[in-house]
Amino acid sequence: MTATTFREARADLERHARPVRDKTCTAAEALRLVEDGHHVGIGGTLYSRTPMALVFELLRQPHRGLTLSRPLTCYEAELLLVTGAADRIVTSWMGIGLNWGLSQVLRHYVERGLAVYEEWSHLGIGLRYKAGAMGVPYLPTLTMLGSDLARMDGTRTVECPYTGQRLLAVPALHPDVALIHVHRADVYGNAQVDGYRHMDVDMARAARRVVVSAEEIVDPDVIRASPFSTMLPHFAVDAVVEAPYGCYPHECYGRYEADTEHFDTYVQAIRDHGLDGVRQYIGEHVLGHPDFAGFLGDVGAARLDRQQRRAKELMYE
Amino acid sequence: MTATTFREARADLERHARPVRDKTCTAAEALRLVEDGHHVGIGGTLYSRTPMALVFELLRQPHRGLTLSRPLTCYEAELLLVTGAADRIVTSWMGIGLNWGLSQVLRHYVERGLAVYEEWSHLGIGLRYKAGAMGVPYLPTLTMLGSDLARMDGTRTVECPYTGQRLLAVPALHPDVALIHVHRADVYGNAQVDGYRHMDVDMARAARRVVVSAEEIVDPDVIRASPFSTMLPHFAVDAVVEAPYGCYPHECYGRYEADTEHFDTYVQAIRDHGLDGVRQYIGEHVLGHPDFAGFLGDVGAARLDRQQRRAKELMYE
Amino acid sequence: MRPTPTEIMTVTASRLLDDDAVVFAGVGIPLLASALARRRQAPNLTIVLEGGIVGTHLVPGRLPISTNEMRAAFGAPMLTDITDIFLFAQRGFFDFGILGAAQVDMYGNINTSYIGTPDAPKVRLPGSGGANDIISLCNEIFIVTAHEPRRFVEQVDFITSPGHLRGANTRAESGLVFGNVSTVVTDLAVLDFDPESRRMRLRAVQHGVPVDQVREATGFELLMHEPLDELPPVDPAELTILRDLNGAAVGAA
Amino acid sequence: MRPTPTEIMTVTASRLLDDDAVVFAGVGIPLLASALARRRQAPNLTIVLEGGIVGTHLVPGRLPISTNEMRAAFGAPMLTDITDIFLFAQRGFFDFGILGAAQVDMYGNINTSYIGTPDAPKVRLPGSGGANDIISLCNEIFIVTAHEPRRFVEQVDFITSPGHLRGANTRAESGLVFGNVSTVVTDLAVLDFDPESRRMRLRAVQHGVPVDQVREATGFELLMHEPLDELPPVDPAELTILRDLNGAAVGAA
Repeated sequence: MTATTFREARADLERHARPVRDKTCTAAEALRLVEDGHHVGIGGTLYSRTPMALVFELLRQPHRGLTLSRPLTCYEAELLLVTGAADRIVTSWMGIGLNWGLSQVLRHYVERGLAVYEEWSHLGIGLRYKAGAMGVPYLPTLTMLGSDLARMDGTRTVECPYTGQRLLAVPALHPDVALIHVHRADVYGNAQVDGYRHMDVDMARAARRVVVSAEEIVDPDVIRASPFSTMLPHFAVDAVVEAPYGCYPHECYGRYEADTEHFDTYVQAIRDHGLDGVRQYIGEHVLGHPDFAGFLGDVGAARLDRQQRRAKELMYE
Repeated sequence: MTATTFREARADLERHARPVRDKTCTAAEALRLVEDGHHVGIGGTLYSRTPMALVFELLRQPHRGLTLSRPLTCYEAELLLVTGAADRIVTSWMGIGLNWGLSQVLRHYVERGLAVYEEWSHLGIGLRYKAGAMGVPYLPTLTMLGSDLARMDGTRTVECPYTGQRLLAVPALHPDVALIHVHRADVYGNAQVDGYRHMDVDMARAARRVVVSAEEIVDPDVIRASPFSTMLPHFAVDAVVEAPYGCYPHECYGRYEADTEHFDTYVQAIRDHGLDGVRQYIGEHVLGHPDFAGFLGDVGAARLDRQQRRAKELMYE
Repeated sequence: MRPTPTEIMTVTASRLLDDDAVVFAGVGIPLLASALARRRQAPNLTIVLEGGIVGTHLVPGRLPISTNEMRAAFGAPMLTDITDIFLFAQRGFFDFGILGAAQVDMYGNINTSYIGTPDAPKVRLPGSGGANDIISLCNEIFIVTAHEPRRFVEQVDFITSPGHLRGANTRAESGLVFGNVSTVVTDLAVLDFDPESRRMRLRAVQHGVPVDQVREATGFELLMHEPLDELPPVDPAELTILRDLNGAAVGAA
Repeated sequence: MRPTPTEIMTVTASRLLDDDAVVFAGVGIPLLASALARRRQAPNLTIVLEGGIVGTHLVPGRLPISTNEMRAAFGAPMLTDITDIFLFAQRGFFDFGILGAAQVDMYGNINTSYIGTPDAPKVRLPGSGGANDIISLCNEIFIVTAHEPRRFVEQVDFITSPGHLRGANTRAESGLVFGNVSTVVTDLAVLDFDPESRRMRLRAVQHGVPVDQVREATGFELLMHEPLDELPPVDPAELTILRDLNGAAVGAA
């Protein structure tokens, strides 16, 4: 299940300093934290606040044997399966979204035994991160009990010492590296989001190393003016990458809506060309550019503006 | 330890509706939810965001046998001990504050066996509320292990089924009624705070019934404009009481600082007159007025304005 | 203006939702049914979504496709995070849970993981998402799905989301002491569970649907409730609201 | 400008705090020591307070009396809640914890609950607050307290906050596998613990303090570290900063 125990994760953290120092760097520099065989937690969920600029950078690197975890997994994992970087997905659901049908990439890899999909319930995976974030080796819960998910995942049950209640023990999960996108951060890594937090807080606090990409790098005084919006403190962050539109084509709450037409094109390429459609996508949109800004340049300001406008319309004010 | 088990607390909640309906009422009406023998959770901590308007109303009622719980307990509990309403305090620390020395009221009642102080560590009590809020009968933790607190509280240890790690099992705590003060709420009970949340979220979600007092009752659209500031949803709230300056003489983050001179006077009365000093305080400030507004009228606008000014100076902008 | 099978089951599900209640809705039909209920008998129904949304108001024609996107949050008085919203469910705050099913068996167990076995899957389905949690943690659970023999099987290939497990008291014995999987809503019928055996039984047929058609669409022996009711047809007003809500965003849902 | 005993131990404690570290400070002397360290050798020290404050900047003359009031939050880049801040500690984010003690014994166990027994208390003290959690969960723990025989006892009446429990490996055996209670700072000395027995031993005396004075102020047999150091005196610059920080708010602390 989990490679790093809570004691190892704590020992690692005790040895590791993440001080109040400038941590800004490029995505390529930050991604050096990822090594072959690592468990990489990808923040956000489905097509909301996915750290796409960081994922695209990860695709440029020649990694093997990665495990990916996420609450709900979208096409970013498909890309990492097809390049051969990842061969294990720990999640509760995988597809593009309700309107785009089954993930044919997932089917290809899992049904042939080329990759493993380790399935937990949504809360199950949330409590795995939470146990990790809390610094305990497990948390008790009523969910997943009796299901085949609990059986497949090799979970154990515990009995409450006060009530005798049978509970599922969900084991802590400590990603080696967590990739998180936020609305703003200062150079030290104090990071704020304006919308859903998804499971990012627990994932990052459970992880051994944390890379944050941000729509904007702001002055520390901006952070201090609204300290209750701060999702992660500097001492939970290793690297800060400036990445405007860093979730595109996924959404960033209040900034831009997901570009579902981009998904349509991607899914059509798979329908037409199978895995080669995915390879073409990666070639064109990822490897065809030196960095994420190059991809965004291709997308074009008009389309990004449109997505931004659509987001503004959904703000309740 | 806890009278209500997590199963009873859930069964109670399943039978109990708290719909999107107008829940505004007076403090006296709201406090009808409290019955003799109840466990009353008092929100805030020490002298921060104490629901003082609700506590003062509780003091006007002829209750007996109440248990009070709080993260850190200030003089509100002294008042309820002296009237004879409460005879058990569940907390991690009790006094007025560092500058005012030991609580002589606590000493009087506990050293003579007239009341019980059930002591948990700060995190211990936090996790008791959190277990209750999460709907599980216990949570595992590394704190309190080995201490006499764990022994006195009758806690049990558990072993992690994955790692063998020994952990303390902290039992869920479900207050019968939680009293919570917030900055603003709508009539349905959607409640927002602008500052420290203390342990209020978990306390309220663990409790069977919840009374919210608010500095302001606002239009639901005000709440909807900043939904991430919402601390409690309407379905976790039974009654909403409008109570401007409802924490005075304690502080309400960003609104008014604690009036430490008021504490000085109170403590001096105890030095001079022992428990009679407390009785005089209650007579003058609580029973001498029909409601909390009467008390505030006595305090006077000039003094309230001063506390408000002091709070504004501490806002980092 | 004839209702589609999807519309029939959406309307039927919506009618189960009482006013003043809190419903934890999955995206798609469950969300549509909940939104419809708010415009009909349950104006004060609170819709909760797994993205952390409490009391979403929704914009007709711009319904969300996922429960974690901006659209899902419009007008909500409270937004929190995913894990937190399921912890509300675990505490018992949510009166109803509604969810779909790729495959359901005679004990109301749901499979959204594998067609075939985990070792040799014929089809790897997307997985549980929040379905396992909704069915394990909400107070009363409604399942909404199209009535086809391939969906209604005697035993699911894999229990993603536990209904009554192997019947009788096996659900409670597993530790799932809360939550009653009470009702299955389809385009052909409404079904409940025998109080002793917890086997699925036919409670009512949709308007004009013969019992035999339900039996034929069910891949196991269906118990019969006595008496058996026939549901009223979809009201044109219900259909108008539903299509207005749906707009162009979710297509035929 | 002679330092008071309280100022001597505050300055000594402050010197233990490294730059770039995170310190979980109790209110009073621990907070003052941390604030002083930030103005001297540790400008990038992050001060965490149990109210949920990460990185408080503090206003000289308006230091907080509690760790849960507005003053404690000034200029902090992050504010969260009480339970959450202790969960950060449990995960291992906090390099240092500093706390005071009403009574401490030869294994570094702290009593802030009872003078006398729980059944027949002579004095009911305020209780743990966050002390038990800080000592159980931070990576390295410093205790700061006045050196008096009634405070330094062979065995505390009640273990509110566990040091090395009954010595040797008993702390780890209780389940407290993390956190090293390393140092006790007083107005007379700095003490540490024998690596085997975990009994307290004298490491260094304050400037000009004879060893016998430390022995006499200690209510149990004190082990001696070899060699024994003498600490440098309080620097006037340290004192100036400390008094500026203190202002009128905390009085003599």
